[in-house]
Amino acid sequence: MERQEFRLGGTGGQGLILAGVILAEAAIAQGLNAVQTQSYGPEARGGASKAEVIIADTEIDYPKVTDPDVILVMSQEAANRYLKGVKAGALVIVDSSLVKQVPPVAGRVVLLELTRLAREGLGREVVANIVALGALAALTGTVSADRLLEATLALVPKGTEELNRRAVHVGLQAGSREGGRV
Amino acid sequence: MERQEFRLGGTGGQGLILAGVILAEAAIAQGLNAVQTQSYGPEARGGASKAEVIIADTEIDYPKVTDPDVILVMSQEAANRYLKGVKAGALVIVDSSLVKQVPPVAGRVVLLELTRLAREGLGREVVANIVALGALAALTGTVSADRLLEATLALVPKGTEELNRRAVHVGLQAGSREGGRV
Amino acid sequence: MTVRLMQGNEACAEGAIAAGMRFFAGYPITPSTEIAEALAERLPQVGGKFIQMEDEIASMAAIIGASLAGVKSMTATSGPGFSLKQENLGFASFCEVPCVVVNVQRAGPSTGLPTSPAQGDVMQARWGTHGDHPIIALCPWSVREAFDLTVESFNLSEALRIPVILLTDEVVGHMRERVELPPAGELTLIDRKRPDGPRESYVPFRAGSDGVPLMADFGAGYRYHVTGLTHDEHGFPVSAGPVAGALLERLHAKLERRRDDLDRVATLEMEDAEFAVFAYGGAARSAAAAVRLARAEGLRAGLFRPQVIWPFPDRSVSRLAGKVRGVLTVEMNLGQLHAEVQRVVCGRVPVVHFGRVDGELPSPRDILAALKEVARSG
Amino acid sequence: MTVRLMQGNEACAEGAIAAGMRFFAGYPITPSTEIAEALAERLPQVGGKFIQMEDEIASMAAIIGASLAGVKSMTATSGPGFSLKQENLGFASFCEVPCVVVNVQRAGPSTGLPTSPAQGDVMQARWGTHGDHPIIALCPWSVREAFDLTVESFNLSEALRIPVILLTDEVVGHMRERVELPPAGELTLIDRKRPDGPRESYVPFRAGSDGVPLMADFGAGYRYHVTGLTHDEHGFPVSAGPVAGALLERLHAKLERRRDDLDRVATLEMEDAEFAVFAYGGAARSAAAAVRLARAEGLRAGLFRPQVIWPFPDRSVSRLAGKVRGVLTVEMNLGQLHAEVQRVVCGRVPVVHFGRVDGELPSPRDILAALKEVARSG
Amino acid sequence: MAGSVELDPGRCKRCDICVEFCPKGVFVRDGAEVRVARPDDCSGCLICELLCPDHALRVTKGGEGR
Amino acid sequence: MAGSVELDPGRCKRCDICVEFCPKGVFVRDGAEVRVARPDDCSGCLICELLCPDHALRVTKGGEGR
Amino acid sequence: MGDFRRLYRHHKLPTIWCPGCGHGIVLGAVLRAVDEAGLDQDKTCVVSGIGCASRAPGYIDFDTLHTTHGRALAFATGLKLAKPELKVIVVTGDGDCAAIGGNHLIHAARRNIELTTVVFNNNVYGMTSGQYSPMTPAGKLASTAPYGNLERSFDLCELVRAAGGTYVARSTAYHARLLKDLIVRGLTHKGFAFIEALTQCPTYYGRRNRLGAAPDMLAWFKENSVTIQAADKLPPEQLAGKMTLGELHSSEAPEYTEEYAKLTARIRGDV
Amino acid sequence: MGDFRRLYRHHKLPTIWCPGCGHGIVLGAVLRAVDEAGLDQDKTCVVSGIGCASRAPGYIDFDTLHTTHGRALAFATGLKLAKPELKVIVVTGDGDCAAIGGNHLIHAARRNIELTTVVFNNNVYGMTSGQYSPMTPAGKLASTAPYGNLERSFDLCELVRAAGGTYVARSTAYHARLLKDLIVRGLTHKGFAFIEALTQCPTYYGRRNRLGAAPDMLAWFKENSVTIQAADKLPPEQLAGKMTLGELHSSEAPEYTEEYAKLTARIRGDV
Ligand SMILES: Cc1ncc(C[n+]2csc(CCOP(=O)(O)OP(=O)(O)O)c2C)c(N)n1
Ligand SMILES: Cc1ncc(C[n+]2csc(CCOP(=O)(O)OP(=O)(O)O)c2C)c(N)n1
Ligand code: SF4
Ligand code: SF4
Ligand code: SF4
Ligand code: SF4
Ligand code: SF4
Ligand code: SF4
Ligand SMILES: [Mg+2]
Ligand SMILES: [Mg+2]
Repeated sequence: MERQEFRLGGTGGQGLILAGVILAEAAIAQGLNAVQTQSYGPEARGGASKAEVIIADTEIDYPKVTDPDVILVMSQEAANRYLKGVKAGALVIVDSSLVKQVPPVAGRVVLLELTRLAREGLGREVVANIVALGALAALTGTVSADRLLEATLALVPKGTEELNRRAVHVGLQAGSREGGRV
Repeated sequence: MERQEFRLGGTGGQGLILAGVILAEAAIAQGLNAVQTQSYGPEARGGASKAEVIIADTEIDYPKVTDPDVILVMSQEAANRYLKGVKAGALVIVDSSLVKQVPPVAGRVVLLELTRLAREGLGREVVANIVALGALAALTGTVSADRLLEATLALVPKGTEELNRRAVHVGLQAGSREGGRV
Repeated sequence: MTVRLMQGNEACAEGAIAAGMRFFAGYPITPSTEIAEALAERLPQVGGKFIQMEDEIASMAAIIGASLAGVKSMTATSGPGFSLKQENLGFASFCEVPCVVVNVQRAGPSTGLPTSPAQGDVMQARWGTHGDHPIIALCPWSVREAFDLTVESFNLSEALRIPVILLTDEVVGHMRERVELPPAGELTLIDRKRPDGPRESYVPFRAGSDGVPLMADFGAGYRYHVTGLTHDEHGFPVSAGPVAGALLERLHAKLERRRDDLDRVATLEMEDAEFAVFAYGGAARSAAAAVRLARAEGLRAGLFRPQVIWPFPDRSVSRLAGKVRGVLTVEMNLGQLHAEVQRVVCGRVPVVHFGRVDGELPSPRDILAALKEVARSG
Repeated sequence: MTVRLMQGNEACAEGAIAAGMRFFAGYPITPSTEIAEALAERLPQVGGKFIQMEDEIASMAAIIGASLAGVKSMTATSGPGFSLKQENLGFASFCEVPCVVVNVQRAGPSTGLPTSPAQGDVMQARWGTHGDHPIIALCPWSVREAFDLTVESFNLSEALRIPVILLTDEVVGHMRERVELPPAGELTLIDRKRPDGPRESYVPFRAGSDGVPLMADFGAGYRYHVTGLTHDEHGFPVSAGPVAGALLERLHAKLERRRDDLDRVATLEMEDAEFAVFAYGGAARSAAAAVRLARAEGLRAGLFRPQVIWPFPDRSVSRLAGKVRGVLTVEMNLGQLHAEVQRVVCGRVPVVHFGRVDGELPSPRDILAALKEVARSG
Repeated sequence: MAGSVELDPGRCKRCDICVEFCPKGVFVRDGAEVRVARPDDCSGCLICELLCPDHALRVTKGGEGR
Repeated sequence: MAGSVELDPGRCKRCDICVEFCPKGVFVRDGAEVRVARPDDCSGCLICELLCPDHALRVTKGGEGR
Repeated sequence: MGDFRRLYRHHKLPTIWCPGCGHGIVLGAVLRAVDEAGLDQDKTCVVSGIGCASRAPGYIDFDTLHTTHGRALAFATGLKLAKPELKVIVVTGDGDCAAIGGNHLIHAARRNIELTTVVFNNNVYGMTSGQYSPMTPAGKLASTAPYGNLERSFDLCELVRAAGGTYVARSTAYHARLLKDLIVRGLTHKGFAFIEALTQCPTYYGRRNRLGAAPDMLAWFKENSVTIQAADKLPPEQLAGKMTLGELHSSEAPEYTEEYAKLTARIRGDV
Repeated sequence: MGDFRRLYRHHKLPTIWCPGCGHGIVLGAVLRAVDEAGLDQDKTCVVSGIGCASRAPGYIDFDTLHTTHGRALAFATGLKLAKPELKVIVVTGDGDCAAIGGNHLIHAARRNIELTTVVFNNNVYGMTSGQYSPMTPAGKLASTAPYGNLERSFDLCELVRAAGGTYVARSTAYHARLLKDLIVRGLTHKGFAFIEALTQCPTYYGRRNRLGAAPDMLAWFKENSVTIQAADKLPPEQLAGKMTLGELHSSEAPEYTEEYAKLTARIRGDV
């Protein structure tokens, strides 16, 4: 497998860093190599939040994403910032319950109401990040549904396993509906 | 005038650093160049105390005494430490009320009961340093009696001028009795 | 051992525990805090002690106190806290108290960019405290190496009775990577040498043939004195003079005689390299990628990556100067080790600096461009 | 003005007052305390403020606060206190707050030999705080120069909005010498440039053509923000990226563009010298005597004495390397500026170090012996 | 003594403090938003303004504003 | 209950504390020295030993020492 | 007394603070107090250290100084002494002023230098994501106290009083009006004035200790405190575990910069 | 209980202290107390900072640690927590513990960690030749207060109590026996024990303020202090300006290293 670059952007509190960690764990469980990094806005508190994951079956030197293959944006600000210059052929997943204006992009754009799905389908907005992961797995096939589920359950807070299991499934379904590979 | 090196050694509290400063001030008032330095024992408190003065009519680069022309010792420890290797021709002034054993030295040794003179002649042991200066001035002629007296009065604590004036005179006399040049 | 995703800071905490560290005192600061947080949880589990002190000065003091009690000790911080630790770090160096100080570098000066990487504390790691003191500093470039070099920091610290600085950066500290940690039994661990003779014959600061004195635990009955004043072999204050000079010289000789062992450089594609990229820590990740890009374009480049940066690997760098046609130094600073490379290379080949101080990791492409520039002129 | 015997520390205090310093905050420490003591007496007489703070960290903080109020400010300390001041010194450098920090060096590391001289904090003066920060450091060698360079420290600090370190040592600080001070009216004094336009057009960290922004006093109605976070021209925090990088680059460019002016070296007998003794501060006194001894023996030696040591006088040293057959560096440390000289000389002529770290001033005879050695091999 | 309250949605961070502490129930939580639902019930007591952490509320005492 | 007191001149720094505070006047200042002048008057009260800053005095309670 | 709203730097809002963070409430009280006390905006400086609380000066329109962690009072001391005609306000966090900055706090109190200090006490290090502070009660959870805090917390007001502070008061974010009143009195006090403002950090302290959302934490302040006036009338059993709010201490003592001015006048023969 | 004299490092005597310096009296009281409390010499460590007072450990025969200025309590905290079976005594000066070290003092008190702290308070920085300290009374002269000290001094005992110290006592060099008794009690106290020992610096504080020689200064202590027991019986006018000596505060609270031990036992399932 070639080096694949993922960028997950949104705001602090949405759990995107956790999502990145789960994605990387799932990849490792699948026998791949993975590096996860993150960055914050000017402040530690609030503001923009970004997680990046690189997955490959070789050594990963440079740990940052330069030319993402997959981009998830979960805020308008993230959409404005990260969709510029996206390469043709990239997959762009947009949480359309939060992003109202999608800038023009070269890649394949998939609009999903992730936050609404979480709030209305699962009763808790906070699992939108996990819904997003499910969709991303379905759409890319980089990690399998099983590994993703295992990694999720291992990393979410105790007592929230059932909620998150459902969130993964909601995401997988949403992704599949959009032509996911799983 | 050639570079002349003075070393004044004793214990903390005897006022030898003040004596060094007065000597240097007197030299400057006389139009000479002077550098005064000092050193302490391992501690800032108590223990040995040493003041050095270099007087010359040229620039003084190296500010420390290497080969003293005049040595004053006011404690047994100072005598033991500073009289080793004194050059022939050096003048060695010993406070014989405090130094009981004078090690063999190459220089010219003058024994004076400086502390006793201060205690008994002036009623205050603390002015032994000034008595010593008077003697030193008389014995070396490097600074004149007038300049020495002026410098002393300018530098001693207010209210002690009279006592110190007498101390200078007691010293000058003691020095002259031993063949001083003044 | 199992393969897992681990953060650099966590690997450092685990490495410390694997090395036998059982006392940690710290004060939170981004981007090092995860080390303290991991150890707050882990240390009580293994019978160790974790304490959050009132500031970094106190943290540094506390680990010295703990180390004197015989316990391997560590603290972790970042720029501003590292500046505050300097006075007591000097005490540890001068009194030969083993301990490990982790500095996860962030962009400075001052409060700077707390969540962004930099390598601006490299010279400070060498010269941050007053007086001529000896020090060792190591720079890991990966999560696995954060673990390994933490263990090695303790080993060097104990063997040489010297504080060791593990100088990581926000990239390595916050990055999560796939790692496979060595089983506990496979690690070589070094403990300080302790006296076992009678109290009367123990001279606490008299060195053996390796230049390192035996170190008694406080409470072990040796009843000796430790002071930050210049001291004699018995540990008591002395004045200026030969004994004072001898102490300083012995402290530096401890490292000097180990100079070869401490000259630790990892390389990549250096066998036939015509141009070397000199880089360490997080920046070396970019440099490695740049080397691969260069090779792909037919440029014979290699990566020269010191793992121990202090003492500076003079010998290896000097040999390097004899082998390549040019050196590109890549750092997230304005050229701190660059000046050292220049000093050692001594004009034999061109040494060019590529620095970045805007809080971002240099990109492989930018490094490649700089490398081509070196190749063109070299 | 009258000729008098004056101590180096006193000359520093008087120099500061002559330069217009009206705020001093300090914490006592040997061998710098006489500066504080003199100013405790003198400042109230001239309408200035003296405060003894609870520690050195607070002292450094207080002078920054006072300087922001528009008052020229200073602190004085020695090794251990200098280590403690580092964090806030970085703040002053990064926020461009003019101030002068005097370090009267004593022998270290740690508590060391509090009453003995050394030059062990030379590299610390450059690199003691975290992050890549710019700094200026001056080294006087005499009582008169302690006065002059204190005045100059304020001038540079105000002109460039940068903290300046006056790096003296116990020899210069405690020595009393005959001095003739210049009449107050004859001194050239520089004050920071202040804005006088309307508040709306004041951009507190936007630099003019000299790279130095105008500085408003707190309380003057400009109502601006000062932060140790990486900031934009308006003084407010920014993220990693070009603005962050630009700030750091401007801060260094301030000095870079003045590099020639800051390259200040005094010489003695250098006109026809074949061998140079590189020395500064107290050690240069011995070096000067050694040069005279050498000349007396027919050896064509000269003294090369930088007065500004940071930024390092690269240009002068480089020219020197082209002129002489060898350089002997004399320092009361293990070779701190020696390494800089090596870097700049770059192998063109031999550079040999003569260091002394036992708390004693090197003797002219020992230096002469070392110089002859250089001459023999050079 | 009635009051009137304005909410600046650009500043509001939807913390629900005003919703919980307004004695008159003037505010409501509406999905992701906090809104002034019953403006006319406002008594001008200022509690919401004092407790809003984000300077998003402005209360005008009866008469003053309108 | 009598006592006996020894003064170690190698440690004594001649501060006069014992001279001033011994209730029995056992010590005297003698030029540059401090001496035990009236050893037999010592009551063994220990005051001098407790107040000597230089560990130069040793009091033995009556009977114990002699 | 104008509109306190003019005192914000509006173009810097919204703050970086989390939704529901009490710091914004305390800052509002500070600005209302500045306005009510009738301070000259151009002659008022606000100094802080490092932490979420210490970001406050960035949002308000004075000469503002965001210094290093724990050192605000030391910077402020220099500023005030150098130019005593300035009104200097210090805003700080519990970590900033009670942990690393504890020494400067007690010494500023001892000197009785006229600095009005408002500590935003949220019982946690917010900025660095939730470690315990010297104000975290024993037993509470924090990221560095995963098994419950083993340390005891300070009674900061008591500490400042014992150190020599001449005006000491406490309120909470819930009691915002009282808080404002206390700050007004602090601002007009001659000497070191210290106001402890209890405030909520829902993100770390609240979440980890399951104290609910911001409104719940505010309600907790309401239920677990009494004013000093009320406390005087209540039986001890009803006071147990409650915080006392109000002006806890007020006394007169020479103010440092005034003493300095007198000294200067004396020496220079102006008097 | 043996002869306390065995606890000196005799080959290191005489001390560097000036003639008449009260530090030697206080040190004598410490050693008598250690002896009387029956401490194991091999398991007792003495930690100090920097200053004349802090030179004390060099003269006594334990594991001794002479650290950096102001930091003794922080070093001691690490030592004690790492090896709680050690008895750790801290000796420090007023500058060392109340000026630069004030923060470590209040935090050690807050944690209630078992360290017996004896401060040799001579109201001055002796080692550096007589600058004022936070314990120099207002108005007194010092080398950095040539016009009289403008600052107020701490009531250190009150400060430590307010910070959480559970044993707080005061005596003077003149009251050497009381001092010894108070240290004995401090040594057996479970928790942070703080003993302020007023002592004379004839060389700087005494000379500059014309307080006479060492015996005069000791006499001053005698005349200007009352024990807390006596104070209870005296009318206020007779108490004015007098220092109160004795055990000023003693209470029980969880000791930090014991709490830590309990935590470890709990987590590791030993209990
Ligand atoms: C010298 C130094 N140490 C540590 C830090 C990291 N740090 C930043 S803010 C903070 C704690 C802030 O706590 P508090 O003052 O209570 O403010 P809050 O964020 O809770 O409002 C710490 C430890 C730092 N910036 N500088
Ligand atoms: C960091 C630091 N600052 C300052 C000093 C200088 N210094 C040494 S001792 C001392 C004061 C000591 O006063 P105190 O603790 O009261 O002890 P005393 O000498 O009066 O017994 C000072 C300021 C130092 N050694 N280290
Ligand atoms: S209190 Fe303020 S920020 Fe919170 S919901 Fe209401 S208006 Fe919005
Ligand atoms: S002013 Fe009072 S009544 Fe009106 S909205 Fe605010 S809280 Fe409700
Ligand atoms: S008290 Fe001790 S030191 Fe002082 S004079 Fe008496 S014996 Fe000597
Ligand atoms: S024991 Fe008492 S009576 Fe005897 S010498 Fe000492 S003080 Fe005097
Ligand atoms: S972390 Fe806590 S203190 Fe900081 S902004 Fe968020 S809620 Fe406020
Ligand atoms: S200076 Fe003062 S405190 Fe220091 S030894 Fe002398 S008398 Fe004692
Ligand atoms: Mg807080
Ligand atoms: Mg003292």
